[in-house]
Amino acid sequence: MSEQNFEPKILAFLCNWCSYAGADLAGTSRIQYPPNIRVVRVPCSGRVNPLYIIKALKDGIDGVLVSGCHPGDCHYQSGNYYARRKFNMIKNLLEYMGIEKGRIHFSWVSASEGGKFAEVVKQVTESIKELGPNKMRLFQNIK
Amino acid sequence: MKKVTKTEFINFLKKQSETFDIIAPIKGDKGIDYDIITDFDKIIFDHVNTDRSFKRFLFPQSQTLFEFKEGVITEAKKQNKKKFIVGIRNCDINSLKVFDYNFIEKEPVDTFYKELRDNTILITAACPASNSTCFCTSFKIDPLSIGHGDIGILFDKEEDSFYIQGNSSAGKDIVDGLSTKDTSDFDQKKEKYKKNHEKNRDLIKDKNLVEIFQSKLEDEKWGEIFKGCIGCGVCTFYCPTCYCFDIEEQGKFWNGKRVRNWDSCMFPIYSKETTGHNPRPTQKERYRNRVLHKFYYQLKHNNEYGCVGCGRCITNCPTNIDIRNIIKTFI
Amino acid sequence: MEVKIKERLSQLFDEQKINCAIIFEKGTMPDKNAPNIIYNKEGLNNLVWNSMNWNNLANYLPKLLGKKIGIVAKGCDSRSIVLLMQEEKVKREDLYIIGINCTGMIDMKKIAKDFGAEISETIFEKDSVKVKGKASEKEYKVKDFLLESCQVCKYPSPVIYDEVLGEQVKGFEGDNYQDITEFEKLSSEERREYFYKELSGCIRCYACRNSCPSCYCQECFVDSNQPKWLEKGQNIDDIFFYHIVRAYHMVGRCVDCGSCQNACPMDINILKLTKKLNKDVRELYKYECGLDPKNTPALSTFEPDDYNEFIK
Amino acid sequence: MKNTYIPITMEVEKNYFETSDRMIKTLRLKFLDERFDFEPGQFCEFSILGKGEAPFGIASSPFDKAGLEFSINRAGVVTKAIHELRIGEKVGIRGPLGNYYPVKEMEGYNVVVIGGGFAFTTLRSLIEYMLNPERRGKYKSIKVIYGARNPGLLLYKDLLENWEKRDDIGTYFTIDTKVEGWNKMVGFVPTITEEVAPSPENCYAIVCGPPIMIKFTLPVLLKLGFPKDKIVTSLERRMKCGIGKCGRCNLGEFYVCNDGPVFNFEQLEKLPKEV
Repeated sequence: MSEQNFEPKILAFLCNWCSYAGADLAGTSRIQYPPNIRVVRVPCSGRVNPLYIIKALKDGIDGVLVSGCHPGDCHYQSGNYYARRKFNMIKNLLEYMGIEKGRIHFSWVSASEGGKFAEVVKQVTESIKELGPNKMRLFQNIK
Repeated sequence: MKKVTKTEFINFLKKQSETFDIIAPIKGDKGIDYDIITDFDKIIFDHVNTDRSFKRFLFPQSQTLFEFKEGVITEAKKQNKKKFIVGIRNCDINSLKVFDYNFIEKEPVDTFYKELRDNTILITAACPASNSTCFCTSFKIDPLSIGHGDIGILFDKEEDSFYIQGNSSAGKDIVDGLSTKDTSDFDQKKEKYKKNHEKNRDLIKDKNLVEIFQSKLEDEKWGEIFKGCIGCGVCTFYCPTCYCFDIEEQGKFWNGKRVRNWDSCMFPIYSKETTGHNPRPTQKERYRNRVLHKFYYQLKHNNEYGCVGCGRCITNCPTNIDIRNIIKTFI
Repeated sequence: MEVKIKERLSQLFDEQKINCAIIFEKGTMPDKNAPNIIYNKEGLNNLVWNSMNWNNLANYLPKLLGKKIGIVAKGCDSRSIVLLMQEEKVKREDLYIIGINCTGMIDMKKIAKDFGAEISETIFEKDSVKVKGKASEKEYKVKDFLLESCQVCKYPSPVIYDEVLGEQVKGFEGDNYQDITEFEKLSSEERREYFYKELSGCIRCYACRNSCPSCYCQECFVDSNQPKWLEKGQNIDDIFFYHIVRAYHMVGRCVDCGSCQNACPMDINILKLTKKLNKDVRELYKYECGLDPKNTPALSTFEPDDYNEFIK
Repeated sequence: MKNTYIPITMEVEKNYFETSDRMIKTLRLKFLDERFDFEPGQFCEFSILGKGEAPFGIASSPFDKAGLEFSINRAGVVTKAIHELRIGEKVGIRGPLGNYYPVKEMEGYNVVVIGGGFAFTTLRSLIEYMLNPERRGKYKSIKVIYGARNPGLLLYKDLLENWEKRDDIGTYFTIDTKVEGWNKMVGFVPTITEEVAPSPENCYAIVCGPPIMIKFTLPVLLKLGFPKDKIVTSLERRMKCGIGKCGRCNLGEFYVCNDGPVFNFEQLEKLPKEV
């Protein structure tokens, strides 16, 4: 596959209460966004174990997006606050170890923000397209 | 037997590198270890022993057993470049008795090991000195012997020369082409190096370990000797005679391969069954199993010790568990 | 110091305040001491205290749950005890902590390299060690050959103890994560290259995991097969996966004792990972683990105004 | 030379739930190109590509030459995949592995077979083998004591009924607690063994079941006067290679996969307590 028409596979963990509904809204409002994402619905962004993200990257996904409710809006009061700390750490660690910056993304999208969801997906897809295929899977070949 | 200068020997190795991958000890960041040689002047001959044993070249840490695609099984691709391992100490070469028994003599034959074994020329080198952790003489191993492996060598640093002797027919063929100097001083040289080896390292002293351990299977000392063992796999991964492996599937769904990887009896998961039941639930049982496997089970069935006295587990253990003390405890 | 520790522990055994003790014994090699768990006074005979006691003794506490334990604790051990108390793996009332003001542990691998020959004997004096080989002899200042983690140790004195032995030691006052800051300045490729080189030496013996007091899970994620997170071989992906997740599990739980790195037989610089996370936790969440049992670990709490910039 | 780790391919011919709790499925596999003979008590490595391998005792009679039967409890990754197999799908089998019940030594002896729960699989193979017209004459009386927690958990119910009707085999089927509609014995296997009290004279006892059952049955048999070398059992271990190479299944000096799985209690006594 040439660099130009590289279509990344992106795994999206969407919180059931906000982002998933947001994605739904984007769909029902017929807002166009890139078809590169594969959605996994989770009860809360706090449910996303950073292990999932690394496992996905290791198994060859090109990018990961985790999206949850805005701070303060969590259905379970504080799940997304905890999640924020976890994601910050794993993101820092991965970048530190030399995995490119644009591989993992996080966003807050509420149930009413269909437009924002489409915008986020667009941005994420573009940034991953720029990076090209996931190199973590190809670690063996960098030398 | 033949005697050649170092330059001649290096040239000899260079010639062999046309048909073989030459594996020899070189100095790395960490210490002296085997590696595939590209720069022949860097090979070290006068060290005592390498950090790791050469077992990983005959029994790789990961080995593909077969591959499958859409449910169709195909044999794994093999790299069949022959190997030529130089500078194996007598302790390590004796570990092959354990491997050969387990993988070749005992039915069915393990083809992966056999193939690598058949395609490897082993050069044993007499050991110029001993470390404080060495105890190979306990197992009737002569550190200065050049009679094991395909070819045996003795490196004399003073004269920068090698005494070289073919043992197997393949080894003899290889050695045949070399020119030689007078080798009559070999015994004298050997005697000289003998002085570097400390005596009284014999821990076993002709005792019958099978009988001893048979009566001490449930001895209460087992509860003490493993001390601060943290259950890592260092001793087993460094051990030249440990051959346990784990088989697992790699890949996704119907496409992938079945691979065997080194495993360690020190890990809790080693014998844990699906039901959650573990026959060796604590480090005590696991450690006992390791010790008995080396000094009782193998001795009984194969009449060979499962330990060669290289001392690697002692040097590398993060909590300083000393297998010598354990033998002493029970003898 | 040794005499005092022995005296105190034997008293405690007599008074039946403890029924086991975690101590260091004189090792069988000149460059090693052996951590051990003893159950009676006789076990104290081999007790030793010098600058080779790098193992983190708190590692054994979760396995001894329910017993009355006497433990000899350096600064880092005591921090691990605090951490284990926070995570309810050990109860304060079960412990009798003999704190030691630690003057730092010595890196015997480094000394061995410098010494060149095989070490046959080590003799410890107040702040130096005399290393004897077969033919030579050399004296080293402990200060100059400290372990990486001890060089920048901020808390050499125990933070929690029933009694403390030795003179008060001043902790390191500079920035203990200076090397990480430097490392971060490298480009992404350089860093990846570095870790690739370091980690490709990993033989997956899991000594780093098992020597860490914070790693006490019943079943580690590497051992789990339902779900199966990673494969067991020598594939560099899996090695990376293991080290990333191991380090990640240490977020806000690592006390910088360095026992992972010291236990590593392949000399992999594992502290480069955990220290980075410790640095981030300190910078972002103003938290250092293992100082006060009343604190909540960094990932078990939050502030509404935590760093949010990275989220769209 | 042949790569011993490659399984032969077999086809699933039949599969059905064996017990009422739907945890145990019996699979019948058909030999395709390659085939092998086996003895009662041997096991196979059942392999699902992409999931892994696991060892199971062969439950069908050695005289049933067309295929193999296994009864498999759903527990881990491989067994889950096995339960999901459909008829016609291909699976890998490596076998036959291990030793077998001492069928030759038992000739001319009485045999009492004591089984519990789903450990009855290889016992079924053994009983069918002994009941085969070719073999039946070689053994004296055969008694079967078989128990489960409730009637639904008994394996091979049709077969059990058949055996009851025969007069060359004594059957004692039991469940742990009384259930309506059950007109056979009630009680734990050790108790029933004591009641049945098979004579130790010239007799082999084959015991196979959960560890707890073996633990309590053994003293009963010893009390009845069975010599230890005539009490035979089949063991289980975590296994990987199944051919005595990978090391993990050792029980003391024996590899359960190669030297076992069938042992007598005289052998087991001399090993470290690691069952």
